Amino acid sequence: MANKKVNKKDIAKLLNQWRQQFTVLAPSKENGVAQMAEWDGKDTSFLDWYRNTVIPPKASFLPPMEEMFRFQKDKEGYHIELPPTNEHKQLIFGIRPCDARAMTILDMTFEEAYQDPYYLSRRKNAVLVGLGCTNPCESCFCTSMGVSPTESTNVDLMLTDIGDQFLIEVVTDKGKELIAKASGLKEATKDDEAKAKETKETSYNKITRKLDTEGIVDKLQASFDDEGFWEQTAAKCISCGICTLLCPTCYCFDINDELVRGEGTRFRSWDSCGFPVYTKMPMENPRLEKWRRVRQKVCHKFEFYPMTFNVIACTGCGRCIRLCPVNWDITQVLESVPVKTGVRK
Amino acid sequence: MEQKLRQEAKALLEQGKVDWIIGFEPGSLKFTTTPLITKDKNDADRLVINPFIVNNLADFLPEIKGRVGIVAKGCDSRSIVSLIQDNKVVREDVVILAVPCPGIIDLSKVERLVGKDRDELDDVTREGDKVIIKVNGKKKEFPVTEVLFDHCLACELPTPQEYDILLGEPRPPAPNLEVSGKDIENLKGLTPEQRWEFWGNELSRCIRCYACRNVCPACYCQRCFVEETEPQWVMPVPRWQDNLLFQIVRNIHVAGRCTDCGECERVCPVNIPLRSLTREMYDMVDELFHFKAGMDKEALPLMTHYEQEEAEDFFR
Amino acid sequence: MTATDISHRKKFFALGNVYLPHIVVIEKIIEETPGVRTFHFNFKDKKLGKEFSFESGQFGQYSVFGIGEAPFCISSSPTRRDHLEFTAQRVGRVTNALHRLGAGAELGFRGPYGNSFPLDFLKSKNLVFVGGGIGLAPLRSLIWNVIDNRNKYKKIDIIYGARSPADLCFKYDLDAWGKDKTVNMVTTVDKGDDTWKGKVGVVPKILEEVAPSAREAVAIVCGPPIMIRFTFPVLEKLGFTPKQMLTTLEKRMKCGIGKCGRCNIGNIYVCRDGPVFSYAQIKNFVSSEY
Amino acid sequence: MKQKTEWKPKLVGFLCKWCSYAGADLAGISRKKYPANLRIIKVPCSGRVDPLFILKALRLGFDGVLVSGCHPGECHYQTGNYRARRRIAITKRFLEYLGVEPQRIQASWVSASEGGKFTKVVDDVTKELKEAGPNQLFSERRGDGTKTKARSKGTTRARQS
Repeated sequence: MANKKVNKKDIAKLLNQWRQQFTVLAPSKENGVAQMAEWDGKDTSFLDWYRNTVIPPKASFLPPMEEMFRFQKDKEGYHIELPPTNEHKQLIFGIRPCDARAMTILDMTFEEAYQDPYYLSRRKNAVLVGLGCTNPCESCFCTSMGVSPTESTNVDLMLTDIGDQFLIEVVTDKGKELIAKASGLKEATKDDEAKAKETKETSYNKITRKLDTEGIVDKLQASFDDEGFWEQTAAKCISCGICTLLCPTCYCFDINDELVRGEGTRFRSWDSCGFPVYTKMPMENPRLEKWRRVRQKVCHKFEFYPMTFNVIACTGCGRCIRLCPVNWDITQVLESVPVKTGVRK
Repeated sequence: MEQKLRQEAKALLEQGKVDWIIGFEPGSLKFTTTPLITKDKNDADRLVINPFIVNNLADFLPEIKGRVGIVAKGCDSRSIVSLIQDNKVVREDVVILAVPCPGIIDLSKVERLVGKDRDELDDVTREGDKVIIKVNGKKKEFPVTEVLFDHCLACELPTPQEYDILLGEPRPPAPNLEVSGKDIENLKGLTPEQRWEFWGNELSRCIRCYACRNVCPACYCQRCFVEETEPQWVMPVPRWQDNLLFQIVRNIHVAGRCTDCGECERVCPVNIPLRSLTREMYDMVDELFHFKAGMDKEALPLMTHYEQEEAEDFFR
Repeated sequence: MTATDISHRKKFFALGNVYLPHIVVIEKIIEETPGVRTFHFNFKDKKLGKEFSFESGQFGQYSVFGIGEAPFCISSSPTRRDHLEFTAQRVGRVTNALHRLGAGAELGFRGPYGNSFPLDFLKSKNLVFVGGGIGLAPLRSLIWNVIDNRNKYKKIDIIYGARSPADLCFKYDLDAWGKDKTVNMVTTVDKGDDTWKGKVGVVPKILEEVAPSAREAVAIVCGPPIMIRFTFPVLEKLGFTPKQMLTTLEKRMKCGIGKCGRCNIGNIYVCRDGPVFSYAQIKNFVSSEY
Repeated sequence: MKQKTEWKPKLVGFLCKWCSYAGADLAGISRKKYPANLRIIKVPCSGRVDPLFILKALRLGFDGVLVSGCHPGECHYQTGNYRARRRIAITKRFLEYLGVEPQRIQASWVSASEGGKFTKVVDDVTKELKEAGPNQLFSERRGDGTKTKARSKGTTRARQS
């Protein structure tokens, strides 16, 4: 399908058309915290201020907390009931390429072996409309992680800024359907395509933070038992959950029950490998020391995930760097991994 | 000041007077610094003092083994004193390198002032009572009070009282409580229902990352009540009721140890105005018990001490 | 390695949702030692009970509704299916709640999860079981399995120990195996009492004394981590190769299916890729955090 | 004739075992009537009461919390009640600042011989709690982040990216 274009001032119109069928989520900034929230039908000011969200879009698929099921006890014993299914379809408008790639990375875990019904049903019903970055942050390093700030790989439709308009690339069949149902779009001209190409190149070059991940798996493997290195790396970490909870590719979760006056609920909620209680068993804790937890965080993304899925679980969105209370910088850490010859053991 | 700090730090390590130096080094983003925790005397040359040394380094003291030379602004020094009072830190094991602090620049305020994100700014410099912000090649000048952290505006102790080495000239305190206390005053103007709703709203954004707790030097418990499972006091899910319960009890638990360093509010990734809780508690403790955390090394900790007659009005 | 292929594993999900538990009923509770109880249970829905199958070494996630879930291996043998069993030590939130329950109480159960002891590999071999304390639970499932198919296996040695005579679990089994002429049963305690007539000494030491031959043998080890770590070197001394040593590991688990993230050792998830591992595998783990 | 049952506040009382708990006992023995809406939790000393207990009781839906210990100077452990006084004082004031009705946090000194005083305390507290009404602090009807716009100060650019 040929590419389309839309006037920036017609974005509200376009979103309202999609709103007939979808719950449209768009960048929103209540209380100063940017996140994907249900679009109000009017406000498109995010087109001016939006760079990326604080809360990653994974929250729409793996929410900070969700009901897994409810349970009740009566004379016959316990009864289990699934929460009312959330069949409504989500359209995420404006997802950045780094975060879209993160969704693809999360899919691997949730589809692998046992399927995760909660995540996958939301994922199946959702469409992602990407919006290319033209003003990336200082902390962004997507290009080092194999993601271009304007790439269309992991979305259904991709928008690229071409001045007063957006060029719309139709990426998937879902995207095709979206376009088919939308009016007011024009065919993109050769000139538009050229402009988009230019935007993409300019944006790409705006990413200045670089990280060399060549051979990172081997490097980390060789340094895994280098306690001194990990202790030094972890020294300033305060073991909070910001970098993990707000990471678009982190998915670890906790499961907890609550029983209130005979009505029970089992919740799933975000959890972090940075917390000491995360691995705590009654008698022992394999990751009691801070450096072990920091090592787990780094290695899970850059060593274990590649070993299992052949892809690094980091997209260079830079949230962990921007939001860290102590400016613990993953790019610096990875660059300081000692180069060791010979494989461990 | 920076040069002196580097020399002193290096000398302390060289002479074996300390095992560790904790200070600040340049961060990886514009206008940031990052804690430097080192045993290596060569690292001393990386130490900096500038208007962006945000962290309260006292937070690291209880977990570090050995003797420590620590860079401390006034507020940090109060946290250190508080830790000494609580027997979490031994006075003889710390060498306090005191920084007379003219206030730290709150980049969020700068962003709001100029309508740009911090990484879009060319430069932010302080010159006396002014701050000069360069954006798109243009210079803008503001009174520095417009960009300092609220807790800095309220600062009662710019220069540490308790120190071993003083870096630079002491600065007298000049708290501006009117400006720094505006948020709390506004809140007090609301009805109780509105206030409760306000806090419920604010805490509904909490993701339970516990950065506020972990960055707090007063929160040094090995195991926090939120992590207890027998009984489970608070559900470990980010739901506003449980978030609020956590935050209320955390505030009560650090009453008398909170020095109003403002770190909890600064680090909150979802902008919960936590200082409007901590500062009110700080003032309340002062009003009821005439106690200010970390001001007097000899004072007994607030909750281990009492007067015969105090705060009795509501007892039946 | 890539993620473990689980396509051959039986999927026994409630409503097709891997996280939903089935309801099971506690039929009987046996006090093994102070603080350790074995729970006999069956599916509330008898039909489901018939459909359910598992293998020795697999585990389940058990819910005390309103309190939470905890993983325990199924400690009964698949060859004895009038009921299922698991054994729990009272150590945390869920196990405290479990110990407050009586017969007739309902639990949630999901599983079976994890891999199992490789019966094909064990066939026609001499088997050396080395257990300590409550670590006998997963071994016990296999031991009964093997005894019920006695002609498929050769010699059986069982070396089991606990801190004191009072801490010995499954005394009824120990008795039965002691009487079984086809089994060499050795029981030991770290510290005996007036009535104790068995061996005294920690398990690795007694293992060295008993000195089972490594020829065509496999050792299956389970106990507290400290015992496991000291047992492997003894076995190596006796001539066992890392491939001839099996164990089952324990970690904190929430999901049981390799998603929630906490039970990993390197890129291995104990819940999904284990819990049964050979020492050869463990030695190859990128992490020494086992 | 049908009568609408009057709403009775649920009150939890943390009573020191050396004094107030015995006082409550005495009130019971001497058949003094006090409202049956009080759930008593015996504590070794009023100083044992962590403000967390108070908050947890409110979270669970109790309409009020009463902490009762020995008169100043009479603590079995010398200073427990003084420490309790500091804690409860800041808890009460702090919660008031947050918008909690002040009636919900109550404290008293009741000795083992003051059965009558105990009855009166419970009566008075109950009356005050009736004024305050049912505790809906943690119910979804209030403070639901999705329904109302907050007046937060973090308005414009902070943390947008």
